[in-house]
Order: sequence, then C-alpha cells, then structure tokens
Amino acid sequence: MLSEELTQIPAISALAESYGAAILEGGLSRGEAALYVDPVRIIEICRFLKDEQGFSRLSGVTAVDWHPVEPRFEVVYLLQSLPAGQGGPPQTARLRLKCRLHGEAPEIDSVYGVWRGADWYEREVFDLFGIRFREHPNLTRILLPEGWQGHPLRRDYPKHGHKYDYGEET
Amino acid sequence: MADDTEISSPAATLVAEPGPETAGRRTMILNMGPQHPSTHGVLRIVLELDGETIVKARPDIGFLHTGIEKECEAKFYQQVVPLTDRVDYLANLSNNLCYCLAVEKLLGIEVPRAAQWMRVMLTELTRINSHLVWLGTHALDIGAMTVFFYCFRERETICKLFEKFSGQRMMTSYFRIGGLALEPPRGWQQAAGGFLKHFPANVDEYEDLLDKNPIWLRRTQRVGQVPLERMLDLGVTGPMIRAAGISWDIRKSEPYSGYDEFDFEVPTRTENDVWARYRVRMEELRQSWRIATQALEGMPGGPWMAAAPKVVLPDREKMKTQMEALIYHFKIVTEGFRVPAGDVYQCIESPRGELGYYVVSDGTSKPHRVFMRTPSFGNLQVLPAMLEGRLIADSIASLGSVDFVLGDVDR
Amino acid sequence: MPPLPQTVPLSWYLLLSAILFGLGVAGFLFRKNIITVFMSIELMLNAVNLSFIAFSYQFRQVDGHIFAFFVMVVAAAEAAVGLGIILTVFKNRATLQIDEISTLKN
Amino acid sequence: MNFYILTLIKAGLVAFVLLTTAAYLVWIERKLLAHIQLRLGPQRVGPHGLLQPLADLVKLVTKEGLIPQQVNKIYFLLAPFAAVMLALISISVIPFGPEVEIFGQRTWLQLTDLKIGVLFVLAISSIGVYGVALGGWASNNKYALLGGLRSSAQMISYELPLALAIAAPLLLSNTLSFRELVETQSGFLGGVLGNWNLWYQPVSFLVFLISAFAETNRVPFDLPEAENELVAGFHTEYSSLGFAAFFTAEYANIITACAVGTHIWLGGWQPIIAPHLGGIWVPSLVFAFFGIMSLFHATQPARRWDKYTFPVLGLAALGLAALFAIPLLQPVLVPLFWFAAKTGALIFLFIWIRGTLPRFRYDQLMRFAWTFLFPVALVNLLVTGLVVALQP
Amino acid sequence: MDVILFLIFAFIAVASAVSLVLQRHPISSALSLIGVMGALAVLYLLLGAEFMAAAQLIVYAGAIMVLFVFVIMLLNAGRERPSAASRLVRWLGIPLFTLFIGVMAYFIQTFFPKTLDVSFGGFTQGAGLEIGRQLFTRYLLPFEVTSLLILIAIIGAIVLARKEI
Repeated sequence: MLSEELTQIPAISALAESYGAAILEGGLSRGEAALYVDPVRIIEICRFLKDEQGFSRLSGVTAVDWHPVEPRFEVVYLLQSLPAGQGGPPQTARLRLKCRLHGEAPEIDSVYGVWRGADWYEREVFDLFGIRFREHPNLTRILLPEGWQGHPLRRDYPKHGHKYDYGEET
Repeated sequence: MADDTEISSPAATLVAEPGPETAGRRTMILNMGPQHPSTHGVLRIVLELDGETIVKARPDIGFLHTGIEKECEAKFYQQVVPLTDRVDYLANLSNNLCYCLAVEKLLGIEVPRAAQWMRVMLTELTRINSHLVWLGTHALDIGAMTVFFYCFRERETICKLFEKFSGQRMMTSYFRIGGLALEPPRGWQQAAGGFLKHFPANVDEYEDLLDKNPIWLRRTQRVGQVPLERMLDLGVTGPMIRAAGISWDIRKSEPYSGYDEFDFEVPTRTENDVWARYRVRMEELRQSWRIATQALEGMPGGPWMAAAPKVVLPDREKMKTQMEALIYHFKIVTEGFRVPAGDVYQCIESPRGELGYYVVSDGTSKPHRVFMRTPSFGNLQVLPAMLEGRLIADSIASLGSVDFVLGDVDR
Repeated sequence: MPPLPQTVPLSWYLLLSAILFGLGVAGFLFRKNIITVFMSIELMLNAVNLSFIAFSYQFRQVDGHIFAFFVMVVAAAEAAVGLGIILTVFKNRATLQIDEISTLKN
Repeated sequence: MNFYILTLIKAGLVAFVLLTTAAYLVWIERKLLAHIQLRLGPQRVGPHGLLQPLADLVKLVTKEGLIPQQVNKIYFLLAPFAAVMLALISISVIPFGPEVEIFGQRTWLQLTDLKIGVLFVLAISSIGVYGVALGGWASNNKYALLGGLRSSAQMISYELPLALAIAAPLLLSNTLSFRELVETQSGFLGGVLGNWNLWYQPVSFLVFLISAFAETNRVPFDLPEAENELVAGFHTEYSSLGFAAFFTAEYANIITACAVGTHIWLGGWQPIIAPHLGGIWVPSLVFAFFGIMSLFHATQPARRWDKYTFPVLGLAALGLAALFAIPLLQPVLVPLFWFAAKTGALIFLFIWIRGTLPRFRYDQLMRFAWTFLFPVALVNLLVTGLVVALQP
Repeated sequence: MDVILFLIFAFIAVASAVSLVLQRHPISSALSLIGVMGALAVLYLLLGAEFMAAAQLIVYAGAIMVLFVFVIMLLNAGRERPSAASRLVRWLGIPLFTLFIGVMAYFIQTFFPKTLDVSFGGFTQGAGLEIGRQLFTRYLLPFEVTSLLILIAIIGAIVLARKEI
C-alpha cells in the first residue's frame, strides 16, 4: 500500500515493518514524504521514529481543518532527523506524520513525552483548533486570552470574528 | 509623623507565604513584563524569586497575537506576502522568501537565477540587519550603551538600502511568488557595494568594545547554559543550537535559492552559553557579509521574474501592447491564481533559526492553511530551563541571547 | 521666664542623657516588635555615650570619647549578630512579635 | 554680623552654582555620550541644545507629580527630599580655592572649614543611602524594592574600601581638613610637576575612583537603577519633582565625589605646572586656544546655526582668556580654574566610562568589593602606615 | 547661641526618641532613631567631640541603622500588634518614667552644680589626634580586644546568615 519510492526511504520501510498496520496511507510529493498514521498509536510511532530512526527533532505540530469533510481535522507532525554528516553539516531528513481526527470532540495523545518541544505547539493547536491532547501537562490556551470563545483557526470560525460578521465572506 | 497609611502590602513582600512547590522556602512572585524594557516587546515572564534567584520561570505569550495564519486563509496567494513581513518584523525578507519558496514549490515554478541571487543577497542583508538589532539591544540589556548606537548606525544604512529597493524600510515585501516585486533600482550595486565595503571594519569595531571587556565576559560566560540534549528535545534551532556545538544550518543541509553555489562557513561554538551565542552571531555577521559580497559580485544577468504568465504579473510594457498580458493581469489581480492541491513544508535558515512555512492548498486561489513554524516560538520554550536557578540579572542576559521577536512568537 | 544662660550647664546634657535613657528603657519594655526592642537598646547606648562625652568635656580629657568609641564598636558587633539572629528567627517562626517567640522549642 | 552675611552670600552662591552645574552636567553628559556614540545629542533647545537643562527643568516641574495609590505617602515624599538635601550638604565643607581678597574682605572660597572635613563628607555620604533605600521601600513596588535593597547593600559594601582608600593619603598629609590637605600638596616635584598625593598613592586613588562609581550608582555599578533589569530601580514610581530631585542628587553626588578626589589626590587648586614655567598662563592659553578654534570653525560652519554660535562662543572664550590674564584677578581665578579643570576631568572620566562599559551583575559587584577592592585598600593602607611610621 | 543650638537639638533628640517609642511601624521607629543620632552628633560637636560626631554618623547612622532598615525592608516587617498586657503597662509606665527622670534630675543637680558650663570651643582635643594617641597607647589592649570582638561578631553573623540552621 505504500508506494515504491516511499519504501526506499529506510526510516519509512522500517516503520512499515514494525507498525505496518498503523500506517494508513502515504505519499511522496515534491520530494516530501508524508504518512497518515493511526491516531491511537501516535505515541508508539513517534517514539519508534525518535529512538530507532534518529528523528530527534520535532519541528512543529500543527493541524489542518477540512471543515465540511469528515474526518475533519488533520494533526500534522513535522519531524526531522539530524544524523552527523561525513565531515560536514548534518544530513537532515524530514518526515510528516498526519493523523485524521473526527470533528466531534477531537482528541489525540500528546507527544510531549517523546519530545518536550511539543509542549507549546500542542497548546497552540488546542488553542486555535480545539483539539485536545491527552496527557499534556498543561493544556491551556497559549496565544489567546483565557476566556476566549471558540477556536479561530477552525474553518467555520468567521474570518472577521463573531462581532463583525457581515455575511459576505466566509 | 502620623502613621496612618498601611505600609506592608503583598506587593512589597520579599518574603511571601511558602508555596507548595517550594515548601519551606519563602519566595516572591515578580511579574516581568509584558511592559518591561528587557523583554523586547510584550513578553511576560512570571518569575518566582528567592531573593534574587529565580526559582521558577513561566513565560506567558500571546500579547501580540494578530491571527496572521487565519488572515492568510482569506487572502489570495500573492496577497499573503505582505502579511509575512509582519511575522518577524526584523527578518521580513526571510519570511517573504520562505513563503514564496513554499508556494513556488507547490506551483512547480523555477525562479530565474538572477532573482535567486538577488534574494540571497537581500536575505543575507536582512540577517545582518537582524543580528545588528540583536547585538545592539543585547548589549544595551547588559548595560553597554554605545554598542547599541554603533549597531543602529549600520542598520540605518541597511534600512536605507531596503528603502531603495522596495520603497519601505522595514516592511519591504520585496519578494514575489516567481521572483522580485520590482526591478532593482538604478545604482543598487553601488549602494549595496558601498555598505558591504565598510562592514567588516564595523564588526571589528563592535568586537573591540565587547570581546575583551572583562565585565562583558563575566556577564556572558557560563550564563544561560542548557544541556544540549534538552535543547534538541525542545526543538531549539539557529545560532542557539550552533553555539551548543551542532553545525546545523539549513542553508548547508537543505540548500534553497541557490545557496549551494556560495562559499561560506557555519560558525559553531561548544560552550553553549550567552558568550558562545554572541560569538556565533558575530561570526555569522561576517559570513553573511561574505555571501552578500559574493552575490553582489557574481550577480548573474537575466530576468528578475519567472516565466510563468499565469502567476507572475506581466510587464507594464507588455500589458499595454498585448491583449493576453492584460487578461492575465486582470485575472491575477482580481481572482488570484490557482495553486494545485497538496501541501509543502519549506524551511529556511532565518536569522533566528529554522523558519518553516507549511502551506496547504485545496486547489483554489486562496491558501487553505498556512502554518508558520517560526524560530522564536520554538526557541522561547527553552526559557524555563535557561532561567531557573539563575539570578535576575542573568535572566536578562539569557533572554537577550535567545534573540526572539515577539511578532515571530505570537504571529 | 528667667533669661536663658549664655552657656549650657553640663547638667542639661546629663539630664538629656537620662531622658533618652529612660525613653530607651520604656521602648525596651513596651514594644513588642523584636527589631524595635533592639533599636531601643541602641537608644540607651546612645544616651550613655552622650554622658561619656559630656564628662569628657568636664574633665577636659578624651578618655570619655574613647569609651564612647568602644561602645560604638560593641554596638556595631551587636547589630551584626543580633540582626542575624532576628533573620534566623524570622525564617523559622515567621513572626517578629516578641511575645510569640517565647519558647525555645519550635 | 559680617560673618553671617558673608556666609549666607557664599551659601547661596554655592547652592546656585552647584545646582546649575548639576543641571548642566546632564547636558554635558548627554552631549559627551552622544559624541561617543556618533550622535549629536540635544540640538533643538537653544544653540547646541544649551537651553536643554532649562527645558528639562520646566518639563519636570510642570509635569503632574504622580503619587501612586499603594505608596506610603510620607516616606515617598521624604525620600527624594532627603536624597537631594544630603547631596547638597556635603559640598559645604569642600573648598574651591585658597583664601582670597574680594572687595577688601579676606575670605576662603569655601563655606566652612571643618577640622574633620573629610570625615564629614564620609559621614554624609554614608547617610545618603537612606534616600535611595527609603524611596525604593516606600514605592511599594517590587522593582523599586529590589533596587532599594541592592543599593543599600552596595553602598554599605563600597563605603569600606572608599574610607580605607581615603585614609592612606590622609596618613601622608596628616590632617582631616580639606584646606590643609591641599596645602600639604603645594610645591612642585623637581620644580616642575605638582607635588600631588596621586604620585605617592596611585593605588588608593584607583580604589577611591572605583568605589566612588559605586557610591554614586554609576555605570558599571548602576545596579540600583539598572533599567534593563529593574525597570528604573528605586525611582520607578517617581515622576515630576521627585524624579528631578533624585536626578539632581545623583549629579550633585558625582560633583562632590570628584571634588573630594581632586582635593585628596590631585592637589586641589594647586596648578599642575610650576608658575615659573608659565603655569599661571595655562588657563589663558587654554581659553585662547579654544576661542581661536571656535572662530576657525565658524568660518566653515557644519550647520546653519554654527555661523552665529561659534563666533559668540569663540569671543566669549577669548574674553575669558583675557580675564585670566589680568594680574589682579589671577590669584582668585587661576586656583578656581585648576580646581574646576581637575574636577571636570574626573567627571569626564565618569561619563566616558558610562559610554564604554557594560554593567556588573549583582553578585559579581559584591564579590568585587569584598574580595578585591577591600583587600587592596587594606594592604595599601598597611604599607602606607608602615612607610610613614618608619620614616624618621 | 550655644543654648539655642542645644535646646533645638535636644528637643529634636527627645522628640525623635519619643517617636521611636510610640511609632507603630518599625521603619518609622528606625528613622526616628536616626533622627536621635543626628541630633546627638550635633550635640557632640557642641561638646567639642568632632571625631565622635563624625563616627556617630558614619558608624551609627551610616552603617548600623542602614543594617536595621535593610532588615526591616527585607522582612517587610509590618505594623506591630498591640498585645493585651500593654495597656496596664502603659498606665504604670508613665508615672514610673516620670519618677525615674525626677530621681535622675535630683541626683544630677546634687552632684553637678550649675557652675560647670559648656561653651562651644572650650574643649578642642576631640578632633582625632588626641583620640588616636590615647587609643594606641593607653588603651591599646582594649582596642585589640575589640578587634577580636569584631572578628567574633563577623564569624557569628556569617554562621547565622548561612541558609540551613
């Protein structure tokens, strides 16, 4: 089910070997590898990628909202490995993990335990998309004020805000 | 002396009730920011102090959140460029560049070599600009006032240079999807060359003031250290991680915009303290100067815009003579251009570290989602690890060494 | 009202010293704050110093000055140690009220 | 009664001159710093911003004096008053020149001479900390409190090396009166150079200078008001006159410290060069040179205003040069010139350092005082004492 | 002139001392004490004790009291709470105090007849020279012993200031 080019990447083939069932879909477009994985097993996969495959860095965590479509949310993990190059700068490899989540009370496990750097990114996603990260140590709003209503980066959140919705643009 | 006013109030308490985390120790909560001279904008840090030692530091961000990512969803692709300026207002061209590269990748457009080189030259000037502001404010934080003015003297030249190119000193928006917004102005070589000619001497001047200054050394050496593993774990990038000994620079490891054609080095240090970050950035000033000089001297000829009529606005001249050009112009301006569906993550080395734009297209003329992986946001997470157990004065030096821009953090 | 004398009788100085000393005693006895009690002691020492210096004037010798000087030195040493003790006590008991620090046991 | 009138006139004169100097010191500092930093500094108010202090004064006085809700009002208002008062008191024992005859009255260019003048200045400066500490505490603001605490600890610590540093040259001069101190430094080494304590006591002079920086809260020891850490330190909550008072106090303290340094180490109003080598003409020459330079620059004005200001300045300087050349006035003016020149040089050093050095960290500052300055001053004092004792 | 100066500063001293006893806030008490010390320094000057006056300001007002103020600020010592017993003490206290002063005044008047006058400038040896000479000759042993005392005090203060006790 993974394409030929994808399995040539060692990290992905190793992942497919160990967690084949959890990889739902994969693609390589414009030279960038992206995998859709089972949200339930995200921690295991991340830990595997970090510990065994050298993806020591998490560049960021974000989400995409495909509003009318279900499953609505896509949580995107931007991973990067930093193995030392031969006498030069590190050769980096990048990998995108995506998890699809349903719009009703979206929830996923936090990868804070794998990369500490996920802390603020997950809080940001929670703040702007309303996706809950289980086991996150401090899942509170980070950019918006505590009492803010709604999650602005959702597609159904009006672009002009609630107060100034003139109904022309959506 | 009548003593009717109540003097003791919680605000003046150095010795507060023992908190749960610090059982037995008496601490004071100090609210540093959002208005504080050394938080470089509107960062708020809640410090728990034991005397002048920081027991706990909790950064609080979001005071400058303007919802740029949301705004992008309402704009045509080319209209997003001016928004990216406002993200990191000290490295606006880096943001322009990163966004343009991402969309160009989605579109599959090849940018002409001349435009690439010009982009490289200007982004390196941006890096110099940003590092100068950093050095000036950082030195001012530690109390060296004069360095600030010296740095801003050169920054002024760069700003004037930018104004020459784009008509704007800070919010240049000079790069466009497919190339440059305007043709470079007449006499730009002399203007840029004049600046680059004197710049190395200026860097020496800054170093004269700081490098051997015992007070500066005492204030920066062995201050703000964080274990390397912790830094990697937290996703720290840029000069911060290079000062910790990892020679990772995206310009080298994942070259973009023709950086592989330039000869430069990635300065690293191993001390991983404020001093090392200072040294790394000073070296980067020199390397940026090298790149910019190379770009200026070897600037190839040729067009400044990609040959992609559906994306790039046509020449003024052509517009007046060719019907087709006029139609394209009309269509691009009124309804934008369509971008094939898909997603890309493009990252570049901004002055602060890894700057990445994750652009998702649904096939329409407006981006479905633009996620900005900004370096300051990632780097700022290191603050608690850096500040806790240190003195207030060290916190100032450490904060400065992170070199964050609040616009970049809050977006 | 009798006219003011041209010079100050020495006894006035001594009386002033006595008044200050008495006030110091009063502060020592009345006040509850340990720091204020300590300051009252300093006031008494000052009063004594005044007497010393007045006597020194009377005998036209500097010995009184030297005694006052020693008193000052002792007061400085006492302040250093005493305030150290107060800091420690406050750290352990979180109070400066002297009647609340009545037991040696915590 | 003549004595009282004369003293009153002198007190008024000294207070006026000191306050004006303090105000103009701000202007001088801004100008100097600006030129160190390749700027022009104040330019708008008056030619070369010369009326800037006046404008500042008007601004500060007419500004609303804000008293925040949470402060302790009495001490909040008392603190700047105490600071400026203590700063002005200590100048009263500092002489500006020798005994002179003005309108047939022989008088000292000094308010009063205490036999223990040096101790008096030390005493007042040691009390000076209350203004800062009290202001920081009464503001009821955490930054201000930290600033106040820092400054009290800092000033107690630096008081010690300061006193020890002053003690060493006192051993040489064997007096505590400023007047006699300067007189013991009269005469010329080898008939050429002023016989100053500086040549015998360079170490103590350095220790004194460093401690004076700390005592007056100047860079690199300006931690009590370190704006980058503590916003504005102890005067965070002060505005209008309260702020102006603290400011004036700071500058008056600098002047006092520099004057003390001048008297103890630099020979007070004694000339640098012996009179027979033309020492008496030095002021005239300096002013004449300055005037000619100004006139020369007026021929090539860099700015529009310079066409008018430089000739005025040049003529004024030439006039001063002529004034200093009048033999009748020389006994009064030349000592004054030397005193002002030496004090001014020290003040220039203060400003120069501010333009150059970063700030210490708090613990480094304390460690510097206790582990370096204090032992150095102590050893210097011991050595001096030994030498003085062993001399026949 | 002497009398006027004496009366002014004696009044300041007594008023400050009364304020010290009656103020409820330690900072006010401390400042009152500084007032007492300042007034006493002037009185010392009148008595010809110039050195002691300066020392009074430097050591007492400039060092010891700064320490007091520092500690009060550090601990943010609040206003004192009057305790139950104090009212009784106050009723008894004022008569006792008056009695004490009265007895003292009686003794002073008895032992020191009015002929002993103090005039400014009547005693000129207090300017440091004589004090130094006496201190390092006749009182050398006590002087050295006090230095030992100070050493002990320093050690004691350091031990007390250490965190864990």
